[in-house]
Amino acid sequence: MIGLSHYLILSGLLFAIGLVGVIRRRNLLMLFFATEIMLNAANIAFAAASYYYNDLTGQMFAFFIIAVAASEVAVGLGLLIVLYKKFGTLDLDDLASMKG
Amino acid sequence: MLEPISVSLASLNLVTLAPMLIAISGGLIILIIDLFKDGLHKSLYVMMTILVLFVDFGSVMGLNVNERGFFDVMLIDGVAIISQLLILAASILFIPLALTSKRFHEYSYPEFFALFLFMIAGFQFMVASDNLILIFVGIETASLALYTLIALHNRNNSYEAAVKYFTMGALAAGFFVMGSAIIYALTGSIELYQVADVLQDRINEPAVMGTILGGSIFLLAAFAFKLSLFPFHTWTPDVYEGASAPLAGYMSIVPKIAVFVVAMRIFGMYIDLGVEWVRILILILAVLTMTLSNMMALVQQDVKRMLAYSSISHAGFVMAALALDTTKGNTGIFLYYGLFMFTNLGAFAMLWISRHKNRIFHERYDHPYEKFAGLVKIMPMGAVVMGLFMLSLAGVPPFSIFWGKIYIMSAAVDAGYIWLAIVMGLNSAIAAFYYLKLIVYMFLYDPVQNDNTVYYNASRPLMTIIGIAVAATVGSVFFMQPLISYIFYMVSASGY
Amino acid sequence: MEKFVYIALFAPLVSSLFAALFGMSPKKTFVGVIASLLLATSFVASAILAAYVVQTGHGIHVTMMDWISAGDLAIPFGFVVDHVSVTMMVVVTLVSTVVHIYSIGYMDHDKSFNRFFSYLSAFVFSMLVLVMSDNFAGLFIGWEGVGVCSWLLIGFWYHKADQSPEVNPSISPSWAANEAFIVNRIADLAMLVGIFVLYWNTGSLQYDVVFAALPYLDESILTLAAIALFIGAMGKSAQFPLHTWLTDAMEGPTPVSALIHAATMVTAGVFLVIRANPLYSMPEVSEVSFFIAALGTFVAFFAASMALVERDLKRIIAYSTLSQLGYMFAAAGLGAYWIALFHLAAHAFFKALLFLGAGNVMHAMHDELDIFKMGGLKKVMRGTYLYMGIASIALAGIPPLAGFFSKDAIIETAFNEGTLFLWAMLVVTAGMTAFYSFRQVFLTFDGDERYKEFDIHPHEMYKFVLVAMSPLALLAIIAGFFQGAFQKFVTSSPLMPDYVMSEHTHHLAIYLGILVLIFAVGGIVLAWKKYGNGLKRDEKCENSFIFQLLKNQYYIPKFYAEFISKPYYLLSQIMWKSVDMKIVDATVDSIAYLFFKGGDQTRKMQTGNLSNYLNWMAVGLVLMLLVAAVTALIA
Amino acid sequence: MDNILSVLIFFPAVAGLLGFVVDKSSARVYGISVATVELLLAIWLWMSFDGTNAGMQFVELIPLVPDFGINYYVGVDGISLFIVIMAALMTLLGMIGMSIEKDIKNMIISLLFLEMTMIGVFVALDAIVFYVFWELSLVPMLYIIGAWGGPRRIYASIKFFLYTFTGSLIMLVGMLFMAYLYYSVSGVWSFSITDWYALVLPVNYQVWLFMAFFAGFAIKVPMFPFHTWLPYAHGQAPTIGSVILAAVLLKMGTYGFVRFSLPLFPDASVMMIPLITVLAVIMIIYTAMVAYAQEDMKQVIAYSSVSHMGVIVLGTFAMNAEGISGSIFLMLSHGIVSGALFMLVGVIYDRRHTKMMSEFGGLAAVMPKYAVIFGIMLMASVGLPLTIGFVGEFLVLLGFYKVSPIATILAGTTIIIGAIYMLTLFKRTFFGPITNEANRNLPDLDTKEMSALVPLVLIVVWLGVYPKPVLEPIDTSVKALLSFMEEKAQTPEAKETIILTKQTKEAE
Amino acid sequence: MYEQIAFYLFSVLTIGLFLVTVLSKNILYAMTSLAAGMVLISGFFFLLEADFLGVVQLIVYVGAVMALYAFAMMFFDATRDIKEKTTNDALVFFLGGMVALVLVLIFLAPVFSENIQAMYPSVEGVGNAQAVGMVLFTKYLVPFEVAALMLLVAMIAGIILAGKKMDHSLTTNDDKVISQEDTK
Repeated sequence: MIGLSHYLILSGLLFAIGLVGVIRRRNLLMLFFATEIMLNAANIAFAAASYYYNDLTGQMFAFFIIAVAASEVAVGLGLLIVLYKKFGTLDLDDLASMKG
Repeated sequence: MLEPISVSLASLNLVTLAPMLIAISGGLIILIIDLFKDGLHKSLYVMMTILVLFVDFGSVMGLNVNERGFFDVMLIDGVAIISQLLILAASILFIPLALTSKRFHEYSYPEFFALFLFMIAGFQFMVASDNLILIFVGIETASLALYTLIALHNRNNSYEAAVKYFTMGALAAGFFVMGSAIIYALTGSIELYQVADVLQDRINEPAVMGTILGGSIFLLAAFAFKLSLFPFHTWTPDVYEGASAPLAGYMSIVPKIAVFVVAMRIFGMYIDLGVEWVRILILILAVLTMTLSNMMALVQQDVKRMLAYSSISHAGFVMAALALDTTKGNTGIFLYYGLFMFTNLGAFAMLWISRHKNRIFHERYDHPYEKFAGLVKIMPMGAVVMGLFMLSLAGVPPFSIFWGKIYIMSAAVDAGYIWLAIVMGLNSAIAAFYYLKLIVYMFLYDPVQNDNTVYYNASRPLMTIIGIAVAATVGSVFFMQPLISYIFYMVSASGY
Repeated sequence: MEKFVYIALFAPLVSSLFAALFGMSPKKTFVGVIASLLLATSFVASAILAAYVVQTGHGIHVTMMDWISAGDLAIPFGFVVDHVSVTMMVVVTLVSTVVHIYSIGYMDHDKSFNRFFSYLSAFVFSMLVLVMSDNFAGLFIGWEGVGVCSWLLIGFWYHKADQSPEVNPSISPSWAANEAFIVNRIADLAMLVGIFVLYWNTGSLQYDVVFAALPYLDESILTLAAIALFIGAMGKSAQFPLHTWLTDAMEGPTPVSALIHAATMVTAGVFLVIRANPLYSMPEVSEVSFFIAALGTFVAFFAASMALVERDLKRIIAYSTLSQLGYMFAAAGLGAYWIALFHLAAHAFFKALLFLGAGNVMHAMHDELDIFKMGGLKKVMRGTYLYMGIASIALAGIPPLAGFFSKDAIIETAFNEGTLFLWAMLVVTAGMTAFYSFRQVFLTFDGDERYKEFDIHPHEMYKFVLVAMSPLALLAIIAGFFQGAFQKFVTSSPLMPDYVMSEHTHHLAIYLGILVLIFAVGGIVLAWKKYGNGLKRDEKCENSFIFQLLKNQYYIPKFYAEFISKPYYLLSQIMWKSVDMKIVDATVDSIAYLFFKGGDQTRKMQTGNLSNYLNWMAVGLVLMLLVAAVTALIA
Repeated sequence: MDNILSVLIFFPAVAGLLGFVVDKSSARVYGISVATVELLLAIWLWMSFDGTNAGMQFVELIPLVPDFGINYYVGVDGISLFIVIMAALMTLLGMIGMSIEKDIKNMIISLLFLEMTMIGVFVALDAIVFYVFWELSLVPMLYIIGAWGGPRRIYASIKFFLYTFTGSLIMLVGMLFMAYLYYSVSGVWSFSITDWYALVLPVNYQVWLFMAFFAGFAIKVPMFPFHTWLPYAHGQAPTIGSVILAAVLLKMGTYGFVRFSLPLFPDASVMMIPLITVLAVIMIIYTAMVAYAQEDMKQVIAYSSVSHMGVIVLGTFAMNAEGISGSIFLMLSHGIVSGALFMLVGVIYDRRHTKMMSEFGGLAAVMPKYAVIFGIMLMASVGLPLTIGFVGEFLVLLGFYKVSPIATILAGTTIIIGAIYMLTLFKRTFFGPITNEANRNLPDLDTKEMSALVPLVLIVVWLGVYPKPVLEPIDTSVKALLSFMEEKAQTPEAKETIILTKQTKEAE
Repeated sequence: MYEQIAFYLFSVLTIGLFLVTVLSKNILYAMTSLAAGMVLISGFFFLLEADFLGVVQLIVYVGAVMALYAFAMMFFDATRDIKEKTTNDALVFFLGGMVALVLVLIFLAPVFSENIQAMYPSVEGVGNAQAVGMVLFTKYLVPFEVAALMLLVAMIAGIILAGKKMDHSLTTNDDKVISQEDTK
């Protein structure tokens, strides 16, 4: 029988994959993909817990996470466009004028 | 089939929503005005924003303590009220800094002011709820607006700052939702009072201890990012440097107040439950933050960056108070930020006044120390005022932050954490060095010869704001009593 | 009578302040005259007081005002004029008056004439405070006061440059002044300790209270107090090993040497022992008293030995002073306080006379002091020759001059106490004394006129100066006859124990006296043989070890310089440059540097690269999660 | 006028603020007038002070933050009265003798603010008010050293600030803990020292609190090994800065011992005597040696200051009226004398722009008045009887002899080694032939300098001959302090060490 | 049984696809696999009887977000292989591995508890969409509206950030230049 833990472990693994993406990626666009993975990992955990507790709150949370993800994409892409216009690149290694 | 639900309007307690609604509608009105007429002067929007915030402030003042509204999603306790008041007060004080004599990009957008108000609404939602969903949505609303405001300064540094902030913020959001998911998986609830109840039962199951801690740590990481605690603080100096000075000053206060409220709600719960490791971790983070950021601030060449590190350090200081989880400690948080607000406002406003369009004194920095060399000879009052702010930041009595410092240190002592109080004291001493460095530059060095005046960007509204900041910084002792008693009352009424 | 106490005490102060008014102006003779008159007034008042004490047999005790009162301590400015102090007062004021008058002549050409009188009168005031005070703290005021005046006066010719010790053993007046002050301070510390001991055990510093409480004190306390006070006395009276300053003090103007470093100040130590005789007479401290006597005897011999080879006129007299102080301590240590006091007084007269005479010589010789360069001066300086002759005879202890009576009594005491070794030493010393004093007289006044080689044209001192010296000469001659009267007078004081020779000694007294006399005359004869007909230098003798040892003052100054002064300076340098700067201060700075360096290192994490920042966040999360996992596993 | 203390505190501050308006050319006269009025007020305070009353007088209490127990609470007793007067006096005389021309207005304003803080520290009866003034005093001093100092002035001023700031922050923790203890016993927050006095603490708490306060005070005094900021500060500071620093600011530390450490922690104070003794004796001997090694006149006096402060600290812990009264009196005398000595060094520095002893020699012939005053101050410094320096030193050593004879003898060497470095200084500077032609035609003291120095000479002699008017009120308060400590002490050692005077015992 | 098969199948697929997203050098592959992974996640939602959520996931993620990314990709001309300096792989996999390990450890615990009473239980016989609607528009109306505000913010942000006005910075240009431009 698939229990809550199965889903949670899956969620954890996906989260770890997302984290790997975030720390590994240098291209900002692809980095954003990785953050989406992390949010989705949490969504699975919410949906699973919601299912096993027979409680709708988890689905609510997942719903709002999706909304947030969408908004973030909008703002994030807006920022990337500005950035791309000025710098002509999305590589974050080129984005280190402020340090120290 | 579902039964139709009848909800009485009274039970919704809509008044709890009033403050946020005011802010939102203010933002909408600005958008609408812009729709009808282009090219209105920024002063109009500044004043409108102030008015909206003023009304908002009034409506918050009118709230009753310890009420819930809207299916218990809204929680108006004392902490929520105080934090909203502080947020609004800070906002009212910061927004006039838009009225510079020189033009800067962001203020040419009416949307700037709308976003500003939406951001405030986001913060207000955040603090006025113990529902993790609303907290999350509030945080994100505010953050998204804030990222945009930073980027609107429209120069290379500000994009870089916005992108850095945004990306790290996205990661932190990931941490937050993961932490919430764990909490939900453990308790079947995302409302903190419920969570606390359930955890109270489950805390004795040794098997889930790791899970409980794990959840708290994801949340801690998320909040540590927002509060800029080590090692999640790395965005702070860069973002402050990239953002305009008023916004940097604003960021060092308002988001932190909001996040502190949430952190207080969440970690206060954990500590109350007896999860001692949360307290220990917070203390470790706080001490590391104070010390390391102080050390980094020592070696900065730019005043704004130095102030960025200093605000990290102050956040660490306050975070330590949070770990105490006593009424006095929590009172200290608000008191500290209430006082820090004025001084930091003043300091950043002084930087803003001295901001040039292009960097004259240093190829990278807007505000290198050299810029302020011999200020006392160029503009004595300016130097004295800036000196006052620096002394206050350093915790020299009787200026405002000193009172916050002793209150928090006293709270630490009361809670039995004398070592913590000593660490705080020693850190203040380290910090004094870099504040002094600026004073030394201003008072003891000779001016670097330069044709441009330092006060390039000064205007009467800015001067007024600085005047207010000076008055509050110097005269703090006279309003300490009402401030402490009010905050203490509010915090203890909320049960923290 | 109280007003005479105040007149006696404050006339010198007034004189000093008056002279100080003109301290920075050019010479004004009237300053000296008025100062001398005021001193004379003081002398007259002292004499009246002395007469009063003689008549009534009891002293006068006045309390002027409170000085220090804190806690239980209450120190007044109180003055007591009793048998002992009135004796001292008379001696001091008399010699002072003479010296003041003398100085008018002696300092004639000095541009700091006025300043000199100011210092000199200030000294007399301090000395009077010292002797008149009714408590130890008041004594200490005077004690330090005379110290300062001595510092000022030794260093009076401050403008002279330092010389190497080979050229001038005293280096320079300012150096000698500092040496005197500092050495005295060493002793003063001990004296303070003595005062503290007495205060904490008797609850007061008043003489009468302290002395009354003595019988109730422990032996250890008494011993400690006695030793501490005596060390204090050793400094002021230049007893071994604190004696070096006295000969160096001869850098000061000669009247100063006469007044301070012969007649009065240096005898303060003896006065202290006499004053504190109830303490030193306690049977519990007999060892200390004996030590005092032994040390005194030793110093008497030791100083006399150095005088044998000295060439500097004033230094010879200084050694003789040292030697005579040894005699006084010997007497005081053996319990013969009145004899000590008597010798003190007698010595004051003839030694002052001797010094003033030396001053005349110096004046005549244009500040030349090497007796090897003098000779035959009696032709040009008859008066001075006479005076110095009288003084030397008195010093040598030839009857019927004062020195014989007083010194003989001391030697007799040593015999009487059964301390035959001391007695023998003192007798031998008496012979040495006679030798060196006449060596000096002969070399100066007799023989060939060596000064001519140096193109010096000596001349006699002013008449009035010579006249002014006459009282001293007179007293040097006749003082001895008053020995009995003096004994009767002084010992009538309740605080002054009598000392009488035992029957046995009394019988032998005449033989003992003759023995001493033989030694004295022997010394004189020897001196005449060697030096009576001019200077004959004996290379072999002068190069012998003993001669060199004596000439170099037993190498003691050298020892002090090499093993105390220099190491102290070097140690100070090390303390400053190595310890203070390199350790203490560097530690503080390195802590600050550590933070600074730490900041430099820590800021490296702030690379500016977003990817690193995200890594840091991940690292932070992982670390915290690990903490959670570990704690959960433990739980 | 019951609120004279507030007037005393805030008059200079208000004057300082108004001083911004005064024109630069007249700033000096303005400053001197204000300081004169302040001194007159201080003397008035003395005149209306009741010397027989051991308690606090002219008490004012205005609640500031009642919830947190912070009050504006000031008062004066025999212990603080004269330090207040001295602070006012030294400020005035310092201003009169000041030779600074550059930015004179800023200097005057800084001095006036400094005066406020100095007086505030000594009359504060609330720990927080005390702390406020204590810390605030650093700021004008930082500016004075940093703006008018020598070549390394910035290093020196920052070192001064940070060092003392660090120590006092630890003291602040101690104060907060003390307040907490008071709260946990009484249920009320209070930072009033007089309230705290009533608190009898367990001995181990006392020890920790003592150490916390010690950190603040010891650095300020400054005690070995925390003293190294002082030579830099003095060495680099302008004359006026050194004068105020030596005369008044250092006294804050020793005053703190008397006001806080002794009455609050009698048992711990007694327990700590060995430690304090060792440090103080090291301070006395070691810094005196270091002073002897100096080449710079000002450094000699700076190190001598440390050495003398060692004697003061020692007296404070004598635990008998003689020692403590002496110690307080010595604070005054050291203030006057070292202030005067720094002024004197300043005089020569103004003329020659060097302070190296090797540059001088034979000055006595060129500048006789200067030499006389220097000589008097030198003698006062080495503790000559009938000068102000003796009374305190004598009483301190006398008092401490009861505690430890050996330590007293070691400490007593101050009269020897003090004489060594001071006389060496004097000899090298004033005696001997004039070797440096630059010195041959130096002008003697002018009217300005004379009018600053002569009053000090008069005080040195007056209080040396007749210290009673000052010593008596001090002694009265000290006796009360001691009997209070004795009553409060718990350990038998403390009861034994604290010695009451016979009068006090009889009164009981 | 079918549930188990579906779970494991979907799990392996999602993990695999997301790994491609994270590790692939080609942005197109990455995006495609991300989209596919999102679809599979909606599969989980359907498995978990969260039908409405599944649908939203499909519409919002696969429909809207992915479309946005696709446009962005075109805008940035990023279809070619991306050259990235990769972070030290050991660090990356250590951190990822540790997080995964700890999370697995955390979730291996008996997280589920029978004692917990659902606050908003799904009612028998009521469709998921209806039940969600019921809760969303009562209890979660405020967050819902705030989400709306958030979207508004995002929209404004997107518009002004991508807008033309950002091309000329008032911040760096001299005021005189700006006013000249204004008068034009």
